[in-house]
Amino acid sequence: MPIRRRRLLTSAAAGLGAASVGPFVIRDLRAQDVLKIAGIHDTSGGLDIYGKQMVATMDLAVSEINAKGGLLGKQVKLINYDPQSNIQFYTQYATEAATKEKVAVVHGGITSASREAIRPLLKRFNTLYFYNTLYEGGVCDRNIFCTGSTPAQTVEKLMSYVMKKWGKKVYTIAADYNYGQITAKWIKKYTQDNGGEVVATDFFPLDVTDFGPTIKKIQAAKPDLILAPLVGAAHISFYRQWAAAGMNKQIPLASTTFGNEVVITSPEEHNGIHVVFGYLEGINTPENKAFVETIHTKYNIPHMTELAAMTYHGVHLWAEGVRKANSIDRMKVIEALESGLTFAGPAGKTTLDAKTHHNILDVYIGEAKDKKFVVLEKFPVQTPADTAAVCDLKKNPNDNKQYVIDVKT
Amino acid sequence: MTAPILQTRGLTMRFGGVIAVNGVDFSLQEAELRCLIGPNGAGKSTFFKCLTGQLRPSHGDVLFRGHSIAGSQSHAIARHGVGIKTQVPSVFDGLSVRENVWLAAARVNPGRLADTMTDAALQRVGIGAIAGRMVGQLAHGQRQLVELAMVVAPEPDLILLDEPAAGMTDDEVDRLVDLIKELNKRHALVVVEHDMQFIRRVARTVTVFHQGAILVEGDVADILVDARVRDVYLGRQAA
Amino acid sequence: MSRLLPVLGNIAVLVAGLAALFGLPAFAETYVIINATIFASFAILALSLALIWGYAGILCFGQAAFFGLGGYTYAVAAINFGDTTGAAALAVALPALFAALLGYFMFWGRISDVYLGVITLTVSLILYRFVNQTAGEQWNIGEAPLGGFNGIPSTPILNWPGRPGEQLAPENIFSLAAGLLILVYFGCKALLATRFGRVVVAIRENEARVALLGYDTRRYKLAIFVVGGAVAGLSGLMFANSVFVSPTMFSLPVSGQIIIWVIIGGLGTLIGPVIGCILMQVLTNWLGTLNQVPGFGWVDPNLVLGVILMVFVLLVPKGLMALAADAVRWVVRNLPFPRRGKVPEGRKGDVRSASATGSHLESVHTSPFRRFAPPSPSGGRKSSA
Amino acid sequence: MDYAAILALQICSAVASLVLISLGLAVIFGMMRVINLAHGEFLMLGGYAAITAYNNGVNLWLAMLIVAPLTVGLFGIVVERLIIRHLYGRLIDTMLATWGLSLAMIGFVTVVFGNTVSGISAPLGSLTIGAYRTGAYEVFLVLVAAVLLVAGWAVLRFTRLGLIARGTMQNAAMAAALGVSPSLVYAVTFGVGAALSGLVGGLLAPLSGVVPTIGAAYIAKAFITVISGGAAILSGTAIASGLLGTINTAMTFAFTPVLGEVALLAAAVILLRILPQGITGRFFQRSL
Repeated sequence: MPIRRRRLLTSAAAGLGAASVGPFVIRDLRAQDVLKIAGIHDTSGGLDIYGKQMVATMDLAVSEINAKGGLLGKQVKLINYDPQSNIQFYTQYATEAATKEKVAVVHGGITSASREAIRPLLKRFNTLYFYNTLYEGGVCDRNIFCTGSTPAQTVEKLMSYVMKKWGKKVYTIAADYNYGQITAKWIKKYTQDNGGEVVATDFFPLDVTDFGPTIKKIQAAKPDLILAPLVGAAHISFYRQWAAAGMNKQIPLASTTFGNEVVITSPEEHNGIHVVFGYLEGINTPENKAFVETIHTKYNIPHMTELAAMTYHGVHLWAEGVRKANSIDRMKVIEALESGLTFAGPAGKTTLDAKTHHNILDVYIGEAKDKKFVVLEKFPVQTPADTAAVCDLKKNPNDNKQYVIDVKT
Repeated sequence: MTAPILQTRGLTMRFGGVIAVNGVDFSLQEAELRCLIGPNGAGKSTFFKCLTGQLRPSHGDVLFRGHSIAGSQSHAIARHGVGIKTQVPSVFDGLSVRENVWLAAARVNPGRLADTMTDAALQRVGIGAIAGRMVGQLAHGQRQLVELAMVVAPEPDLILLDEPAAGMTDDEVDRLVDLIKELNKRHALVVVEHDMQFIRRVARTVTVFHQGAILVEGDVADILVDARVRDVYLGRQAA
Repeated sequence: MSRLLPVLGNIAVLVAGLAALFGLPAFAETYVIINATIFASFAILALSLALIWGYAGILCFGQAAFFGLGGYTYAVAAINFGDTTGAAALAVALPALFAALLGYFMFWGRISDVYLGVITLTVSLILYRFVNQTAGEQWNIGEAPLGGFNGIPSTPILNWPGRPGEQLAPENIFSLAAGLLILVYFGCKALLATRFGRVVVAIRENEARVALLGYDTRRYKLAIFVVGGAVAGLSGLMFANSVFVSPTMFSLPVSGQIIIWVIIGGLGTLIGPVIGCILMQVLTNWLGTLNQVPGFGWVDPNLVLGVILMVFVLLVPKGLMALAADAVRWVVRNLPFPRRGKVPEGRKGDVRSASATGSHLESVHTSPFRRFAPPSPSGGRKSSA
Repeated sequence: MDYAAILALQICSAVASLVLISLGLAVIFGMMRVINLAHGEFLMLGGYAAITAYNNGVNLWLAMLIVAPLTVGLFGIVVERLIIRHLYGRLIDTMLATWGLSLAMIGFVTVVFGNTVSGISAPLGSLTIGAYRTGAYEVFLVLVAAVLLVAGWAVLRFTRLGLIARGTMQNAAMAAALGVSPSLVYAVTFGVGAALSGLVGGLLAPLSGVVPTIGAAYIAKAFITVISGGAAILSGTAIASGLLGTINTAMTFAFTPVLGEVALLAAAVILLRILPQGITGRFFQRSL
């Protein structure tokens, strides 16, 4: 109790902004005996559909680690922050986690914007950072590990698979932001590599819900297949309107982002859509089945995406690093993680690549079927070739930026 | 005869199908005092609004010292030296009496001079005692006086008063009559009023409005016994 | 006594401001300083709307447009120039210029009330839509990519004037933001005390009368609108230095949140919106950590904010400052010891409206007594005869 | 030729969609001079009501056409009693209060339903026009918009209720003169406006799905359309929707969806500059 009172006094003396945290967070008083880590995921606001499942898998991973006796003889304590889908709070919470709670590692960030908001901060405060979301690739910074898949890992496999199956004329409709723009370029590249042609590419801001005009434009262009890296709740309307026009029976569709949408849309709307991810719930292994069962029942999460699974992998990979380094010292853990550490889990075997700090992972092509994904084909051990083209942290350990990968088409 | 300070030629204001002011030819000499009477809806207030730029006349012209001001913005007309007290007191409720009057004085006079002019206007209208009160909390008659002080403070050449005596106590009306007479020594005035007692006390020449047009114009004594005026105005009011 | 109150109030604000300015960097932890920097930059934003809405009666539903423009101007210019000093100046100048154009467009078209709100809202939406779709390379301005939805994460931090590369430390950024906040606050006070300021307040009270006195109200409204735009731009600049620029700076929730701060703090005051802003920031910040407290996981920030806003509009329409003033007065009136000279009954009302913040020009002009007034197309917080 | 037909259909569809999302707001604004910023959330609530009813075994059409408007209409009456009633004549205050309501509704629905709710597929299948296919449901919505406009006109023109409503639009005291208490008129108006929003929310659910934040996608457009249209409920909304919807679709087809959206917004700004009281503030003043 005395500790807590002193805290209150100092924060009151600090004046401005003191009440922002402090007394309301129930703290473990045996502060010396726990090892704190932080998760920053949006569990309210527009992104909460992803944030909630990431918090669940992170919590599961931490409780598994603790059940086995914790790390370095200490229990791991997880501090969750909810930035409410607002970039500003990412900045505030990352600073708080790093300087006030002095956590050993921060996992979190969903959009690239949120990652780029906290990456420089965490580097400045010497706090290790794991970003567990699939994204456009190109981040090159020794303080961050990116465990999600990037377009070169997924789009290549998907394009050759679907073009073999459906045809050579591709129409791309992509979300209008970095991820969509870059993924559209990769789609164009691999379409051409497979001897096909992208007849048109349309970009949609994330809040567009009316796709009527586009659906008519697509019909005028008569493509063999649609590639749809669409993102977010508003874009789900596309799949509904596409099906309502009866087009889902006419022109097949593949996506690099159609994940949780499978729960929200109906089978008539989504059956047959092909996807590619570093993880699918339909992966048929005992580990995965147990994992899915726990998350569904214990955490009441209806469906998991790659983001949730890679968060789980990310936490375990970090724990492996700490065990190997036998320390939570940032540089020692980074060096341990760079030694080719692996974690085999629900998504298969994942290995951190020392040169790029990205994940070497198994990639799965799946098909949406009755609110689930069926795995059609597995492509093991895919390397992050896109990021590797611009980033070599072995050679340039002080690199610190996100490269825009120049896709040659 | 010298050039008039204010003249309108065929001034017309139409709202949709309603003609509120209909081809009015009106003329006012420098330093003249004119009273405007007429039944409710005769178009007096609309006439004032056309003169001060609050409404843009549909047809016709308004000349101020030979200079056309029809359709000019309110502020531009005010800058020519036209001040108006509107029918419903138009004042700043959230400000003090002094601030109200100061704003009027400060438009024409910079710095300290504005303060002096403000005090002078407050004294002249006789509201120096309530200078610190918020206007929003004053009685109707007092608000009328505040607006009067605002009109007087910048010393305009032409003063338009729309029902200045409404809501005033007898004492206040007495002071108003004196004030109007005093103002008339240097300024031209047009006064709209319903109170015939009041008209008798201040008026020399009276113009009668009826259905948007000038019915008759003449000496106050003649007008008040005019049968037509009685019919449209006094008669109707009696009924 | 009544002349002393505003002076005391100003001194109190100044002391509190200076205490934060010098106390925080010396004693507080980094995260408090970073939070406080964000609060200070938002407080400047709150002042920009407090000025044009609370004093000039111009309800701008798109104040975020100037905020975002300030941030983006700074980021793009700083990336291209290398040195940030010129970029900082531009970040204030460009929003001011934009406000001048928009203000000319609106005020010379005699647009007011809700229509003005719709136009400002729409303009901010256009900017939001535009910036949101600039992810492609064709939208690079010089060296600077606009970045679309993701914004410009590599927004450079201010450097010492003339010494590119020597960035300000977080403590310096905080001192700058807090210093600017104090400066803007007293700048607004001074501005409102001038003839210009008084005319602006008079326009809020009764625009037609101001025009009939011979003032060209459009020019005054335009001028105060430009000042508001410049102040919002300044706030955007400081925000860019404490977070980074992204299209959400232009978004409806940001515009809305400024309005909430002003309403909660008190329309027609300057200190109220600053306090409202800081309180709301602290509250939302706290809500984000609530899910760690067992039993509070269901509290949704939107739910809490929405209820607070409704409660204030319905029950505390004059805002916290007036509420606090009422409370103080109640305590004073019920003090057990006798006072020298009683307030005469007739003057009570006088005291009520004038002393909410200590100055006549700051009087709060919302009337809680108009509850059942008939609907009118203009309505709002302006009084009508 | 097919392309021209499909383009025309698309324009009709865009116009109808603006009419639908604006109508509830327009009724409340036209009659009461109240801007309901929770309008988007009323639509959202309609969507949730329809989907929840459908998932509990209610017939889809019943859920969309009866359950949704009834639920939201009743909710609207409660809101009017608790909040709006105290703020009449204070346009800005009602906007702020209803905006608070909108945030609270988003929060509340998120707490109750979470951010994930399974949608409904659009009924009626698809239509073939030459080489093109389009959702029959889209055409159905165009018809609904037309029916609502015509029905609204008929009610206002020919019924006693319409007489009272027209009276209130011109002058609130008129309702009292007709022997109806204005307070009742307002409660009913708000209820009808809310019910319309609920109906539309239910009808749009199969196309756009529902999430708690879906209202944000509608409110700005509805707000802009209603204000551009001016005070006349039906003609204002119809004309403004026609103009803005056509501009939007034309620009979308010619260029990109973003440009279509920006063109819509820019057109509204220019419109308001030229006609500061909205289209029906200048023209067609006597229309409904």
